[in-house]
Amino acid sequence: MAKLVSIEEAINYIEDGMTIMVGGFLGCGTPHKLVDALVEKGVKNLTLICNDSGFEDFGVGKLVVNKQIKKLIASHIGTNRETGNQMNSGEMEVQLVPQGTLAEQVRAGGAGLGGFLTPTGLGTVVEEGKEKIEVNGKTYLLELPLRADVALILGHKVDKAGNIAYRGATRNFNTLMATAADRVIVEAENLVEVGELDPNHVVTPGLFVDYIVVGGDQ
Amino acid sequence: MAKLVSIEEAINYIEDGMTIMVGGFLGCGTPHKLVDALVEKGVKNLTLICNDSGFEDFGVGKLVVNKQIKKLIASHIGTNRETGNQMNSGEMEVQLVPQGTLAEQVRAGGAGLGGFLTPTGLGTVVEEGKEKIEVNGKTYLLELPLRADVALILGHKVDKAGNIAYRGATRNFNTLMATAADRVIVEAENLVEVGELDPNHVVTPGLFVDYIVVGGDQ
Amino acid sequence: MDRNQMKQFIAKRVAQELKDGDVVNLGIGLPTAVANYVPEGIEVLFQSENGFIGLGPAPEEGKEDKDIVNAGGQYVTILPGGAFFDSATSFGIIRGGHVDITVLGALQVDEEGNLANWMIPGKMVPGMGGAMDLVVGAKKVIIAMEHTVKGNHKILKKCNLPLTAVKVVDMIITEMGVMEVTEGGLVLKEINPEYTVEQVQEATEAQLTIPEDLK
Amino acid sequence: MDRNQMKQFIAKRVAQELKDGDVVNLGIGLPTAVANYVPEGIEVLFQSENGFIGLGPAPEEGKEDKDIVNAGGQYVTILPGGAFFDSATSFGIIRGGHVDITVLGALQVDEEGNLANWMIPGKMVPGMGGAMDLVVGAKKVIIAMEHTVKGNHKILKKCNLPLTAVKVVDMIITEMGVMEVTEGGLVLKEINPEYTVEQVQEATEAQLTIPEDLK
Repeated sequence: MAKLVSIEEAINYIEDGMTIMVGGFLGCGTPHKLVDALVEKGVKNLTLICNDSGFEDFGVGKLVVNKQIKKLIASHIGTNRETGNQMNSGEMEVQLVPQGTLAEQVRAGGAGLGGFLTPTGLGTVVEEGKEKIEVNGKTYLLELPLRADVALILGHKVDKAGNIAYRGATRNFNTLMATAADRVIVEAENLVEVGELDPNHVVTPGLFVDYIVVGGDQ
Repeated sequence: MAKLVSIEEAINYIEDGMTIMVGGFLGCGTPHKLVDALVEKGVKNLTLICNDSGFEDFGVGKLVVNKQIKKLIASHIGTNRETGNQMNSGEMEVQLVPQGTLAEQVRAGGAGLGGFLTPTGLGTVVEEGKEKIEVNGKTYLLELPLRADVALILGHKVDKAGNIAYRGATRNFNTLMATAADRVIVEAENLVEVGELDPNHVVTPGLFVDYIVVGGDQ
Repeated sequence: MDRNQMKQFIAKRVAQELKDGDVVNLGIGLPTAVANYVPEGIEVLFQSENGFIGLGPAPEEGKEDKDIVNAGGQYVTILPGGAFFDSATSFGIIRGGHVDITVLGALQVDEEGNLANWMIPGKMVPGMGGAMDLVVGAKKVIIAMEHTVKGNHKILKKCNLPLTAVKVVDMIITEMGVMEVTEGGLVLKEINPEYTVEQVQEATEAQLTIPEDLK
Repeated sequence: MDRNQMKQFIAKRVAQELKDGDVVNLGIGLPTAVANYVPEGIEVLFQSENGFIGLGPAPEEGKEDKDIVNAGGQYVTILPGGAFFDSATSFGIIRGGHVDITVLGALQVDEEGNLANWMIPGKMVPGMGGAMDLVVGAKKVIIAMEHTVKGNHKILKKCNLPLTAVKVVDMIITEMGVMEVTEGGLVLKEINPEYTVEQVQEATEAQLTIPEDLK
């Protein structure tokens, strides 16, 4: 059951060495206040699962610049030069994943699936080390689920039971990550009372959410 | 691009021997007017993919009673005695599938996945003939995607571009089947103009829909 | 106790297992009655696998909504704070371990925690519906049922009907008592004082372990 | 033609491939310009893989909305009739064959339709983003690019950079012409009259088939 806490308390659930997921796509839909608090707290050796590594001064890119990430699992790192630098120097391990596969891996992690078969990445470096399975004469890669210790997500309207309605293109990985972590922390742009959200418009049911922090406008 | 047609024209896309999907859960969310028109048209030897076989006089059960179904793929048939009769007499082949697996099979069919690994059904008759795959020391069944020639679904508010907003518990298999058939026909309880639906509240984007029929209240 | 009293007795005892904040899925029949006995001060969220969370009681007569039914097709309501979703999301919730407790009936259950509750060959084949996913996915699986059927054992050494799932049952609650499935077999944790241990064992094919702290 | 004119020329020609009702995904860079040349009377739906359909033009200055950006992170708009969705749905649309045409740039493309457009080892590794899914899932894959890069071939017998996908390209459109990938290799379907067949072949490592009806 979702609980309203301060940003400081929420961030305290993240410890050195943990695996975290952070929602957002090039910073759009990223819980920026939680990211800022995490930068301030300075925990290290994190494994970060995110669509991309943001920009050096915007989004999860700040965590990279602050050298808090030991391993990054993402689909795109081209907008943050520091990611490339740390990858090339060996400071940070980077695992690049096709975006659709990454989304599906997180979904599988939250939905109790042991994996899925995708045609994406066949015949490329993405297939290295992966099982190939033939179904009806077509070959697929077996991709495995992803989970995290903590997921940080952003909601546009969040009620006190943790139900989330998103706005615009901010859903991206937020809805998926909300299902796939042991602890889910949502940054609420707007906190509303239980009953204010139409149950037909809730996208992430509150049952997935552990902690709500009030983010306000960004 | 979605096209507004009459129920008669829509139903004409369904021919003897086709595989069809019909949304709904015990008739809730079932496109009843399309089902009635299909009963009237009387096409035979259909393979029907549906959560359940409804009731003898409500929902897809009418198609069973009218002996239009050669093969049924469903999770539950207990509410329609005629289904059991035709299954026992050998008139109709029935393939029973765990509900979560069925939902995921339809989703996989629509999402271009070659299959998925689920723990559901392990050690039961459900595993017969299926590949078992071990991932991180846990065994899963490999389940394959499902697709259909035509999907019949119900939408509460449908705009003329085919965008669909659902109401209440009617989403069930409708949202999934909308993605997994060569032709998708939506019965609109309420037809609205393009722009009337908030893009944040559309659940099935119109790109999935081929034909819209006006259903009105049921 | 007549059969109806028995069912209410069982449902009431099952309700004691609920903890504040639990996400709970109740099967059709006896398990549905558990909702009537949620202990005071405890708030739980009932999930309806056909597509929502926040399942509320049956509506007043005349206020039925055709779009809001439970997995048994009966008119119900949704409580404030509830949410609707599709079947893939619903079973993502179930299979993904987001349901804390599921309560289901059984045809047979055995000392290994195997469960048979979806068909009797040649007789009754309603289908498994969501049961196979529920028992595999829920964190805790409680079987709520009458201890025997027409004098025949239902709690066996080994199920002989087609299984719903293997080694999934955590607890069995009947009118006779509460049994836990452990590595070492079934442990009788609580007994209804109307019965003796001997009577319970006699009504049970599987060997029951009787702990010292039997309540 | 200067490089900017060249890009507009290519984008304009790509736009001729669009059919009424198509769902289209445009890559970042040159492909984005295709949206400016949709032929009159043709209505297409642009998909933005970060989470919506109905991608519209850039907003007026001062009307930017932080929640509505394209896959390149630039402010855009959503048209009436559009819809937002999450990344799993977005790539369900892409992988599931619901996108009719995707237009992407390339580092290299070869006569088998293999594509390399996501990394240069030891130099540039932006990541594949959504490209691998797009080229595998879209019904038609069009590569829109300048024919050569600094005088070097990009249309090869065999790609030597890490591949994005195998045998996925259907058509290559450059400032020199339009090539189709067939079982028998590359066919030059159209040529820009500013060039001769010999010039195009010289700028192409792969052998071009020249059909009788070359336009």
